[in-house]
Amino acid sequence: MSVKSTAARRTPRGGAKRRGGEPGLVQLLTPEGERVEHSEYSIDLTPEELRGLYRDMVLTRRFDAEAITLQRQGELGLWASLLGQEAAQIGSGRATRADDYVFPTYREHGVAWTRDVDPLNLLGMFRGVNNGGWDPNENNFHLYTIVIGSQTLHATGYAMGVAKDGADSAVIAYFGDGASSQGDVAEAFTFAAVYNAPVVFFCQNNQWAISEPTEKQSRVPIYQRADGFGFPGVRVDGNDVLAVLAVTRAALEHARSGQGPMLVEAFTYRMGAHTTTDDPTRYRADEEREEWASKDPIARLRTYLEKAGLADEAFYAEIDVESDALAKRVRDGVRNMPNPDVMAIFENAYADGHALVDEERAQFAEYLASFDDAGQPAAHGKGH
Amino acid sequence: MSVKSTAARRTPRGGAKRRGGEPGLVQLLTPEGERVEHSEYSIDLTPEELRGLYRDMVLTRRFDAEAITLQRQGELGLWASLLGQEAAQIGSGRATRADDYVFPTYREHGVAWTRDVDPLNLLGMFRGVNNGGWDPNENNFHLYTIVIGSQTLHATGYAMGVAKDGADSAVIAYFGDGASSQGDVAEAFTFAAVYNAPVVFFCQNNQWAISEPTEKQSRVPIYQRADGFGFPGVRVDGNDVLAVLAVTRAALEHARSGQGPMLVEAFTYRMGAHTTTDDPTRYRADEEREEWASKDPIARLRTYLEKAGLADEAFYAEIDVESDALAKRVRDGVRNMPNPDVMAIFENAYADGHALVDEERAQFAEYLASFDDAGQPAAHGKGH
Amino acid sequence: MTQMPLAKALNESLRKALENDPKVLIMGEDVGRLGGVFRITDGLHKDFGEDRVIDTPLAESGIVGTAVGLALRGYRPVVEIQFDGFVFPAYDQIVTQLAKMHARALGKIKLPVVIRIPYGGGIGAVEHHSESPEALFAHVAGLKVVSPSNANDAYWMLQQAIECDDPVIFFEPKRRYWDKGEVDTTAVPGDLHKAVVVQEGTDLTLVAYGPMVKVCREAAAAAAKEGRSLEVVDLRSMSPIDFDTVQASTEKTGRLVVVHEAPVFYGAGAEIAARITERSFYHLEAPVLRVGGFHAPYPPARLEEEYLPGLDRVLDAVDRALAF
Amino acid sequence: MTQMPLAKALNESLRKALENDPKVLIMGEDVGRLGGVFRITDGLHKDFGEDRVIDTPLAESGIVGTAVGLALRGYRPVVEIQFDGFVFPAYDQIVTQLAKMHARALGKIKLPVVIRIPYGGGIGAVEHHSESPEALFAHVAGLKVVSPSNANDAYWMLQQAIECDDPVIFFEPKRRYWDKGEVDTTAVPGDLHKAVVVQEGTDLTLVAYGPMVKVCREAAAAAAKEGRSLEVVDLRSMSPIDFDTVQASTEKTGRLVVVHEAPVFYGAGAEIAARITERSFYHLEAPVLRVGGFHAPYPPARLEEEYLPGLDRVLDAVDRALAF
Ligand SMILES: Cc1ncc(C[n+]2csc(CCOP(=O)(O)OP(=O)(O)O)c2C)c(N)n1
Ligand SMILES: Cc1ncc(C[n+]2csc(CCOP(=O)(O)OP(=O)(O)O)c2C)c(N)n1
Ligand SMILES: [Mg+2]
Ligand SMILES: [Mg+2]
Repeated sequence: MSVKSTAARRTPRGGAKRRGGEPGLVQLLTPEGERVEHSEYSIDLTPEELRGLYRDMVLTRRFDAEAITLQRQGELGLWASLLGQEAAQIGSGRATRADDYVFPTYREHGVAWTRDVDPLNLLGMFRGVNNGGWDPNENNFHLYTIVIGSQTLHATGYAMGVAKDGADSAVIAYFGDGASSQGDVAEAFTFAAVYNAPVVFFCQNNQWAISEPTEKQSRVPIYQRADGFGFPGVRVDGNDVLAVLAVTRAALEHARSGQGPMLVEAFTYRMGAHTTTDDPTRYRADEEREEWASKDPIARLRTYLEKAGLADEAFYAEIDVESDALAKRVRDGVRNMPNPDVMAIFENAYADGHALVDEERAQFAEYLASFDDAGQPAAHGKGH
Repeated sequence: MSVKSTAARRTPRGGAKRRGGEPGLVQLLTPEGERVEHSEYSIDLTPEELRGLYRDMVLTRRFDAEAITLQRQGELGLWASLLGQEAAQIGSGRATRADDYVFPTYREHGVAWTRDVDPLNLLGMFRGVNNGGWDPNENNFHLYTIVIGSQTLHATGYAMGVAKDGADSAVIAYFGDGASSQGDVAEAFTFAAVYNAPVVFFCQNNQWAISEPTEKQSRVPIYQRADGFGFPGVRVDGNDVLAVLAVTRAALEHARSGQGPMLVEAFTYRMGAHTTTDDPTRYRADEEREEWASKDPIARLRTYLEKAGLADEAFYAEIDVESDALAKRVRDGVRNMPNPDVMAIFENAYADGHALVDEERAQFAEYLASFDDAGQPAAHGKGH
Repeated sequence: MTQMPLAKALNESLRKALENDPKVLIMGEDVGRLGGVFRITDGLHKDFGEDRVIDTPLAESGIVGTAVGLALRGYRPVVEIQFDGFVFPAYDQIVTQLAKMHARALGKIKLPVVIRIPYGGGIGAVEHHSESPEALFAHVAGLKVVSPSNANDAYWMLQQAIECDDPVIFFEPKRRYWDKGEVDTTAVPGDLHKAVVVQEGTDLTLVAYGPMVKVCREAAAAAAKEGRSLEVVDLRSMSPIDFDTVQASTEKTGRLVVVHEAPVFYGAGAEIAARITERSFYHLEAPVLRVGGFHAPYPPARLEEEYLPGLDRVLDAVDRALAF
Repeated sequence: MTQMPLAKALNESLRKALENDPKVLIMGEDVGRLGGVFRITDGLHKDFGEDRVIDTPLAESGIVGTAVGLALRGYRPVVEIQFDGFVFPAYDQIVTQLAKMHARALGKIKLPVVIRIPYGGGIGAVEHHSESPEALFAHVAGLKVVSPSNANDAYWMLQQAIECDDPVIFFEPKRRYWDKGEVDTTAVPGDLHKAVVVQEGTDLTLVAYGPMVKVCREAAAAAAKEGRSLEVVDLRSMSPIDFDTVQASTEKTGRLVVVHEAPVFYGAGAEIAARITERSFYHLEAPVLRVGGFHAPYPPARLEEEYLPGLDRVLDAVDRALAF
């Protein structure tokens, strides 16, 4: 693809954003559940679609709560909760098409849900039975990436490949406010712009990188980062599932239609701890959390559904039943998750094999066998 | 320093730039040698100062030409010519104060000149007798950095230290258009903005990164990169020494006065090869070079000096004499540059020593001595 | 003499360094209000302020790169990398800049930067949180690489690393953070790079560092019950390596087993085996054996107990060495 | 059979790969119109277009990171790193992503990415242009590391690396680029990771790879004049290492000297010495000796002739080994 020609193909929207300066949040549903309009982004959903978004968010939150409980019970070693970010994840995930490709961080449980990834798949790495292990190509949902920012380059490369293939699908890369400081993310912006790759950079600004507030990463809103790389950036109310859906749809369409990358900053809040090992009381005030509780993404949509009379009691009751069923399935699934066989240590280090791995595998098997022969158990708790 | 407070201290100039979009080049002297005014940047120099800038540029170019010759003669292993970038380097270098600190790439021979760095110091690494070797603190001019982009972080850290010390000096970091793609440069922007460090990022956009034109690095002008990090960026005619001086002075003053970082993009052109090992005919058209020859920074200033009658023949004649003297000094200096002693291999790997280095040094000395004993010379050309 | 966990000894050591030298700075992700994810910098932000205990943007190359700049300005930055697996974004700045700049300047500038890295497994963590990359730094000239195995060494070696005018990669055995030990804050410490015989023995020498020293001492105790006398050497420094102490012990016992968590392939054990074999060829009753990680990515937590070299694997190597 | 320089053999190999498989891509700085600073990709941009021979932005992490993404999309990127010293900005993507992603996915995805790195000294270059960092990759599980020593291997090993479904770090001996050799484009090549005895001998085994193979053959020739019969093994692969071939040769000659440009400390020689000593303890008449770089930054060009291990230093080690 010629850079010059693509560089020319800059959209009015992009241009508008660039001239526009700080336009404030794109919002279609206020914290009070009022439906409002926006000059550039609109959406028109059927009652069923609206109920679907509500259901997605409730089930995702329930799954997340169950995972926290399982961690407390020792069934999981760690959990990174998405509490508070349901709208940002469901809204953006539901904007993707089956043939789009998603590159998540380690917190995109809601996006995974929209991609029909079995929730149990997500729990393996947190239980410590694997480091991911699902097939990314089954749902076009890449493995969770822990090293901050790395996946934005993978997404960009994948999108470069999509363009080479002449496909009309798009790629979406998730990252956080903290990740915006990583050199890899800036390099991803550069590559995406230069090759006009069909990738949407979706930043969930939950305002915290573990204990560091966003001003330790940037002194201006993160969406503004895009302009200087030559593509549009937009900030959306990340707790407004309708606005997130509308903006992400537009961004993906922007990418699909050959107009190149776009940056979406979903302004949201991490309601819980960074992970189950974190203690937020050490670094942030409760007031902040309470203030954001009033902007809850689920309560907001429910208020709207109720005011607009788009769902009846039966609907909510049914979701409760579904939630309990999901929770039980997750609970049982995790508890019954088998530990990997010890020899799995040597599997999949290489696709085409490696002589040393084979040698070490054989030696270790022999070593383990020596215990059985002698009838003495391996000294557990101390390791082999 | 509190990030919040500093984040607030954003300048109107910065704001103006951010709202302004593409304002075109800041120019005070046209290619035809016409003196023009600019709304935001002005300069008022004495005839002597103007002659000084001319002299700097001519001597720098002569030094550069001499180095190319020395490379052809085999006295240098390599040379990175600054031909065409004299105004960008002399203008910005002359804007610095003695107590400011400079972090160059490998091409800032003109900046070094303005810092009173002995030109011979610059030649050591190109001759292959050392990897730099001068004392950066003697002229507040750091060692040449070859790994693209790295020095922008060193400059930012140094500037953070300046701020901690409460000093009112500033730091300037040089980098190229190609370097603008490196993650390190983006991270330097982030750190400088977050800590409001007194550093000026000076990008010499000479439009080529070896064989790659700038559109392989960015599809928008590089100065625009700054806004999204929260500090002002400005593009200046890099072949206009007056504009470069004015803009860099303003940027350094911006930094010194506690307003934080600023990005200056000097739009110029690499008239020669990337280095003496490069062959530009493989990737760029002669027309381009010729077009830029008409914008030559030295000819431009000379035209102005002559039109304005600010210098007489004696002045030019004197510079010719100076140039020849400089060239001779460089020639003789390089030819007489001694090769380092072989045992220098083991020096300065550590400041506090390292047992293994001591052991290897002793063994190697013994090994070398063994030749003398046997009276046989070391097998040169093959290495030891 | 006071009892404290290794983590607390590091905290006290940093506090002392901040008190002793106004040029000492602490930088890293979450080292401020939070006190670091392992609380090694707990309370320092409160007592020394954000100008000296600096929460940085989330960018390791930026952290080390700006630390280099601060060192050039006369500061002595002590950088925290949150976990072993996250040092790699900074690897370029460490290898091409931090390690080489002193030589590049022919000694005219110094880079007193300490990079603290909690390393190793055994804490049931997710990927990238349990690695032992020390060989990747020890191979690089210009760096010094050390690792304490106990609270007292943690306290003193960190002081010495901070006082050192060379860049020091300081590997902290994270699974030993909570192990208590005597710390003598008044003692005069030995050379930072000197290995120490922590257990006298006559039949075979075990060399280890960081988290594996404890395992080797346990192995020696277990072996003693079977009437085998193992000498245990705490290497403490992986660059430089105190080969003299290892050689002396090996020539005394005639047998050497090197133990580390890091993968054996191209690991520290290879360097020690090669050099000691060259120095003590005729003294060795058996080849130097190595116990360590396999040539595979660090496994998921549920397998690390089997993966990590423990008592049994060390004793198995001892048996094999003694069988020669 | 045609005579060509090693550089040309690489160029022909890349051309063949581009022709054989539409999924093969070439990426890097200046690999397009310029054909790379060493002209290894000369003419490929012209013949295959900018969609397959891609000039990238100046960002190594970005190059490798996007190559990973392209591989996930089904492509087979062949990445060029311009010089050895510039691979480090990409080190994080190589070590934490490229090397581990196949295992992270429990084998469900493959990462067929080749990273070509011109390495080593001897060309009179400035800093960062003469390094030998192979050990820093060989220590990392998930990567394969190879280096050809001659034109025919350059041609075939690069083909095999590109066909391999694992990431391969392909080290090119830059000072041998201009050395001519026979290339048999019709031959059926052996295993990519098999070491080859390139010179039969009986008194001592020299093991080397890449640029040092030539030096070792010269040393063997010189030794022959003194009536000493040296066997020379071209290792070809630093991960995995064909220990069987090295062991067989060592047990035949009883003596082993490993030679490489990279610093000896924590280098490939250490791994080979440790493992062969363990395997062949009773066959060794002398300790395995190592010849290589010193523990110091690569020196300025005017010193590299003295720094680089040459004929004399190899023969000195041979003398020392034979003196045992
Ligand atoms: C390269 C790297 N450095 C450090 C870490 C440790 N770490 C894990 S999550 C995190 C904070 C990430 O913040 P953000 O990007 O905002 O994402 P969030 O956790 O808020 O979703 C850090 C520092 C890491 N995983 N990778
Ligand atoms: C990290 C790194 N990658 C690659 C190189 C090789 N290299 C040297 S100069 C150069 C181009 C630099 O272009 P630019 O930043 O525009 O500076 P200029 O040479 O034009 O002054 C490249 C790719 C390097 N020195 N460092
Ligand atoms: Mg966050
Ligand atoms: Mg340039």
